[in-house]
Amino acid sequence: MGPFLETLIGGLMSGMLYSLIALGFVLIFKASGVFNFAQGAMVLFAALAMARFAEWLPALTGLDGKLVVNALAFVGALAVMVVVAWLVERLALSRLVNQEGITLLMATLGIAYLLEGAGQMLFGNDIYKIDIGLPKDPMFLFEQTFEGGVLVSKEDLYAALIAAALVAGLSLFFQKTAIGRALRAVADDHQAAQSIGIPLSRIWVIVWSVAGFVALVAGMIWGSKLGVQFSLSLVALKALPVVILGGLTSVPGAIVGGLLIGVGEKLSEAYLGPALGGGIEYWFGYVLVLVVLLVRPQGLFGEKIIDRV
Amino acid sequence: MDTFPRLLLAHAAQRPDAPALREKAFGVWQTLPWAQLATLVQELALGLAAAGLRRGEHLVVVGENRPRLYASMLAAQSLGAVPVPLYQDAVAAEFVFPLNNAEIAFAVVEDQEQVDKLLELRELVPQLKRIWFDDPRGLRNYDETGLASLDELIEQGRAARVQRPDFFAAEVAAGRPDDVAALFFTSGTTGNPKGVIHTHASLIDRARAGQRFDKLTEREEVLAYLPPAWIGQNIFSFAQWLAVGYVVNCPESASTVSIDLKEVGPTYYFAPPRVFEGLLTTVMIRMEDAAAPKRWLFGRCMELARRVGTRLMDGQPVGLWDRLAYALGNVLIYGPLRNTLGFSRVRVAYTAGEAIGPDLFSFYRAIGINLKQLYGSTETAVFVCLQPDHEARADTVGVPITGVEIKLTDDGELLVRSPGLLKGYYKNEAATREALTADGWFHTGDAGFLTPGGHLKIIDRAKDVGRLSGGAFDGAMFAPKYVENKLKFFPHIKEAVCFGDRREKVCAFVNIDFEAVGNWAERRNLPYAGYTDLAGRAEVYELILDCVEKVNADLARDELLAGSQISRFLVLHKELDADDGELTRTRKVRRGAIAEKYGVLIAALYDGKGSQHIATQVKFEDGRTAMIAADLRIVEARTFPAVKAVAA
Amino acid sequence: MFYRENGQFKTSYAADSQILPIRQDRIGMALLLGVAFVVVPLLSSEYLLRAILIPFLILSLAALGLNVLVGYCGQISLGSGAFMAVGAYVAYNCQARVEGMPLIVALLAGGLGATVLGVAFGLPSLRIKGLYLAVATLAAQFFVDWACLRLKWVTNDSTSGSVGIAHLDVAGFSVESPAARYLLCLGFVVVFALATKNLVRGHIGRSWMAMRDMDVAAAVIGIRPMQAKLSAFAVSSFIIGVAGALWGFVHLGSWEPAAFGINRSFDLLFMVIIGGLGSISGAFFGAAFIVVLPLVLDKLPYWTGLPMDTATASHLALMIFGALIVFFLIKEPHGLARLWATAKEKLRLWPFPH
Amino acid sequence: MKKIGGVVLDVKNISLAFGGVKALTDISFDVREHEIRAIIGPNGAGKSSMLNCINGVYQPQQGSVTLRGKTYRGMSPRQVAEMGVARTFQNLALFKGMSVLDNIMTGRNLRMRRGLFWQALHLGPARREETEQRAHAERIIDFLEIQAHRKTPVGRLPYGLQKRVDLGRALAMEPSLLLLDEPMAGMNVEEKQDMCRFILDVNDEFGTTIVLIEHDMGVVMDISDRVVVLDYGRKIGDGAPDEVRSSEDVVRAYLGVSQ
Repeated sequence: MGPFLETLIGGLMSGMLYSLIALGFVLIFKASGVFNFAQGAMVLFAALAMARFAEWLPALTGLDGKLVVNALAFVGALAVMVVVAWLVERLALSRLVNQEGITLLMATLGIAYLLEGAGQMLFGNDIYKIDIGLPKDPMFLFEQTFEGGVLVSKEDLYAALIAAALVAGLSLFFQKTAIGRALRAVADDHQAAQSIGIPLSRIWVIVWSVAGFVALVAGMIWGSKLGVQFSLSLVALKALPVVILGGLTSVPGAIVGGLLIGVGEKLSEAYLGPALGGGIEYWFGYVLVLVVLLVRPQGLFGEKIIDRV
Repeated sequence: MDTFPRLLLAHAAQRPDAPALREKAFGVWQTLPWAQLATLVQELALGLAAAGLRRGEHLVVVGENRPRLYASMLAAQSLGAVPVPLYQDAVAAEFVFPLNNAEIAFAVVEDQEQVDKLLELRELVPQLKRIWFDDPRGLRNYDETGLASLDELIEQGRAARVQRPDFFAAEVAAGRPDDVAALFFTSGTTGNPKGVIHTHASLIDRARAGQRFDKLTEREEVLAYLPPAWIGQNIFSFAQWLAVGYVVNCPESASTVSIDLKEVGPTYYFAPPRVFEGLLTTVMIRMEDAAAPKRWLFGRCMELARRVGTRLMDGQPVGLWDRLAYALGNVLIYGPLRNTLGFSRVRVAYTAGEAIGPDLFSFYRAIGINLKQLYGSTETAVFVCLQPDHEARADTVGVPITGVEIKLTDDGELLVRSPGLLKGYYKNEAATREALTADGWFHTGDAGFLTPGGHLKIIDRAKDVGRLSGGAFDGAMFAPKYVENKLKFFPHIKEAVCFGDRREKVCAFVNIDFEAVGNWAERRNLPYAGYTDLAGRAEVYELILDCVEKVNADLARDELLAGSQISRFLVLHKELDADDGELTRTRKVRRGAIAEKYGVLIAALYDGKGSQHIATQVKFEDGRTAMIAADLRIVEARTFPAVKAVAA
Repeated sequence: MFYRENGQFKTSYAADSQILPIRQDRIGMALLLGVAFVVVPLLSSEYLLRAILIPFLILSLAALGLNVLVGYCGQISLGSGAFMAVGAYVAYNCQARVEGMPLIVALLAGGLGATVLGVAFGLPSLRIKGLYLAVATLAAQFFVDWACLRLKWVTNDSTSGSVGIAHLDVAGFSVESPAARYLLCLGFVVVFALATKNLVRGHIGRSWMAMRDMDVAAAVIGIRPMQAKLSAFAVSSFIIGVAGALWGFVHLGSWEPAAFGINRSFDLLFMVIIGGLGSISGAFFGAAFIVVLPLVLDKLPYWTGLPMDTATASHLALMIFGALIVFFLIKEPHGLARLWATAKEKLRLWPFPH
Repeated sequence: MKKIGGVVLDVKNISLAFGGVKALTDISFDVREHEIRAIIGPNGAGKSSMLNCINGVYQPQQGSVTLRGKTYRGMSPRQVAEMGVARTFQNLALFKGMSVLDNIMTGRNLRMRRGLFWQALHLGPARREETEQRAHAERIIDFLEIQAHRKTPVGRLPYGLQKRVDLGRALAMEPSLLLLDEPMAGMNVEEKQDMCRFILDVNDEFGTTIVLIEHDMGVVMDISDRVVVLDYGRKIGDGAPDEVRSSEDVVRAYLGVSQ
């Protein structure tokens, strides 16, 4: 029982992070119909920025105190991400309005390359660490329920909690705030957005900034776990199936999808892995999605597509 | 080889598989070899015979250039019958006279449009009993008596061949060179058209003369796109086609002629000046949109071409440096230009029927197209005077070619004697006697003279040449056409009509070229609401006035014609149009018709009014009519004192 | 400017629908092939052949295959790397397990292997469209990556997971020398390019493009979506598979699964976009571009004298690729091939602008 | 004069809804051999949806379509196409990336059977087949008088000509029943006249039965034999042009709007 719960909880926790990144995809897709392949690159870019700022600030200003530095670095990185969002809108999206989804997807691939290149050029391409003081030591739960208890990494737990908080926050932001509703309106149809009186371009900048924010948090958490390096940009690839599984346009979908896949791959790794030679989590998400899509082409929570003639 | 059918059979025997006709149909050039053509002609002939077409009877042929229409003409000739081509763009009413005059009982036409026209005339033309059509489109539900498709005719022909296998050969053998080969109705500028009778001998003789003059071979390619009823097209794509045995290509449709021209790339080309003019206009308009550097290059090259190209064409000495420069220009501009126009392969190109502007003429020669002029008419089977290579001028029409004698009457009318003369006008003794003298001279009705170099120069229709009476130039010679042409050489002027015979001064109607002036106006962003509005604009009057005064200055230099300078003119509110009886089908102005239709305007021109109101009825192709009314301003033009020829 | 089309009229549909209807183009193509088959092998250095021309040819072939799917049939695929891998490993296993299996046959077998996978992962395309399909193809990528890494029998139980080819010969002739390898690749490329051209100008190609441009209309005029899409997947993955096999056998000689990772897939996609979606020549332009640009960037510091370490160069390359993708998608969605075509059209109309 | 034959297409009680939104309610009408049958109605009356039900793009929730005695529900567009039904589209659904000729050739796809292998070689049978079908496509190009644009990419053609190509692609299928979805939408008077001419020619040259959606009442009254009037997904009129013109419902629903 214990090992099962361990893997289950582990899965849920990593799933939470997937959801976080998936959320980035969903936001952008809802608002601008763009399937943002650059999400991963944004995570890398943001993480690099923060890591390096946190490194440079003391050197330049001489102030120390982890919290302040990290806070400032975080703000700085966020600013950078807003600029990125703005540039992306100016230089790419605004010139690709009402193009086909595929074209936009390929464009974001281009953007991804740009960001990866630029990021490493500006901030260097070694492995950097972000230390936001997440406790590294593990903890044990349910020790009384059965012996040995269930080992949980505190770090992962906090990470998951942060992620969960962010996810909840964003969902609220979208349901409750005026701007949030405006964004949803855009997703539903662009005329409606016009009538609300917010220029499309600004909405896109906002959405991409929010996505940048999400990326930054994700990057921060991941970075503090594994260190900031190029491979960070690949976490997006892990989140892709989550998005599709949840159905591109649904925030809850992203969350549920994230947890499902998180749990699924951990369990499959643990129980099927040995039989198949391990490393199943590498593809589990994708194959799961493939199967789901064959049954529900629009994903679990996505709206049905009717093509009119 | 002295009748067309025999020429056909000769080709079929000697070069059975060589292409005779090509037609762009269904996207590719469908080729008809001589042998197949001969078979087709035989079947058609037998079909026609079975239908009752007899030696000496007439068969009307109406339509665009289509292989099976050509074959029908040959089929008629094989039977000793006479094909009578009529203009496919004529309105039904215009058919009545020829059909009755030539007692037409049989007709082969292209399509529904022509069929409809003929059926319209059934009561007026009772003797017309059989009509065959080439293209069945839209005719499926017609159940008129005597109406059938060429395919059915051919079927009947096949059937007939079984019973009388050697009938065809016999009929062809029975043909004589001096049998009538074809009847061409000339849309005379006045009165009813006259049927010009040509024999096999006369047409073939001229065709051969032309062949020898330009050393044509059976390798020539010709594009047939002008009305086959016009002797020009007929000579080039029928008489010479059979005499020489080259390939005639028929375009896919009127809308694709320019594309087809480019594809075929004819080696022997013939077109009236207006076609070359149209081409040049499009060239200039298209170059307008070119990028600045390219326009500059084009300008430089054309300038060089005008200086060097024409000299090269005329075989005059050119410096080595210029030769090199021209060679470069040939790679950069002239060659590509010839290619885009479709003239890369042209060896000999002719223009005739109207005077051609010097700039227009030299443009084509300058870019390396051997464009020449010839003089001839329906009555003289086209080949009277031709310009030899290297001796082409814009203002002359060439030297008399083998077999042709010419002389001038005292009042300057040109007489021609040649084996190519018509036998007479069909059922019109009076006209025949008037035109043909007892000793075989033909009155061309053209006034002209021979230059020292022996080249013929035409100034006008003899009957139109008049004299001024009273005024500054009392008694001076007045050649309206000559003046009108000078006006028409300006791209902005489409047509012009001058008056002045037995009057004290010369006045003119001017017709603007809607496309050219339209462009001119747009480039000056000058707004206008259609033809009439544009024609009336002050700016346009300025433009035309400038042209008129240039012409006057030019005329003043010519002692003989200084009197023909234009002192007053107006710009017409509508385009002169054949459908309104103002032009002939070949776009010659009908002076008489115009003079009476626009009497008020002429009056106004002469009694010094500043403007005149006019309302005119116009007819559209589909027969609807409308009124166009406008107040036309009348403008004075500056005239110049005659420059006495000093050193000449 | 160099075109002289007068007199080049067509008297049959066969002549009218030939691949190069204009004589001047045929001459040009003949010259090109002459140079490629004769001059290049004779004159070019070993480095040029090994490092530039052979990769260029093989990648062109792969891009050609991908273009069939993305450019002609409009089905996006991010899994082409996987299809190359399958091609390579199937071909490898044929050689390793079957005694005396001829090289050509092994390579084609690689193609067939890829075809099977391609059709399998193409099936979803009947229900899944656009973005969703893109992700489905990623599934192929990751699954194959994993299989090559973890399933021992795929690598014929080689301990390191990397596999190698002993020696190459076609019908007894050794294809070890760079020139020979080059010619082998060139042969494949020419044959497949021609075959693909024939497909896209025939009714199958039209059904692909119909699906791409307006799938509902296509269905209404009686095109079977399944047939059209699957045939595109099959053809595409076959070609890519063969390219993969060539990449392993002729270019690398010995390789690890990483050689066919997801970046390969992206590279191929970029070749197709930059080169030109829906055109044969596009594949070649794109491949040339992707192969040449890094080399240029390497040489850049040497030429300009600016110091630039290899890392910066590769980052610069990334950025330039990225920028170009976006640029082309915005400015010229049909890529270099379209630019080339426009230039030709201008030459035909010269001196007229249009 | 042309002869109207028996019923070829019989539409019975068709109802169609998109997620609760009713597009068509209980529509029935029939089409006779060789006639030109018009479907008219204000915007959003469900005209296009009706056609989509007939040729299998939409599957109606209720009702049946009977074509030449064969009743079908849930048939794929392909199957309907094989039964000789072709259609054109309201807002051009041409294959933008292809030339005029290729667009029309796609209409021949149903008849082209040569497989990948021969296609790739482009020899023998494949080539022969291509040539045969090309010849047929060319006849249609000739019929529609678009020879000058044969090799032009459809995207570059003016709207009016694109509509013609759309018709051409449908004709290439040699349909026995032709569905035209607003063939004259957005055309100028001249283009409309041409299109009318072509429709009438198709009708009596090839004897094709035509179902036609059209906005322009004038045109409908001129060329159609019988008219169905839809309004908000319901049938409110059916009969000869002048009968329909005189019915109040129609006047209220349709003419009332347009005047």
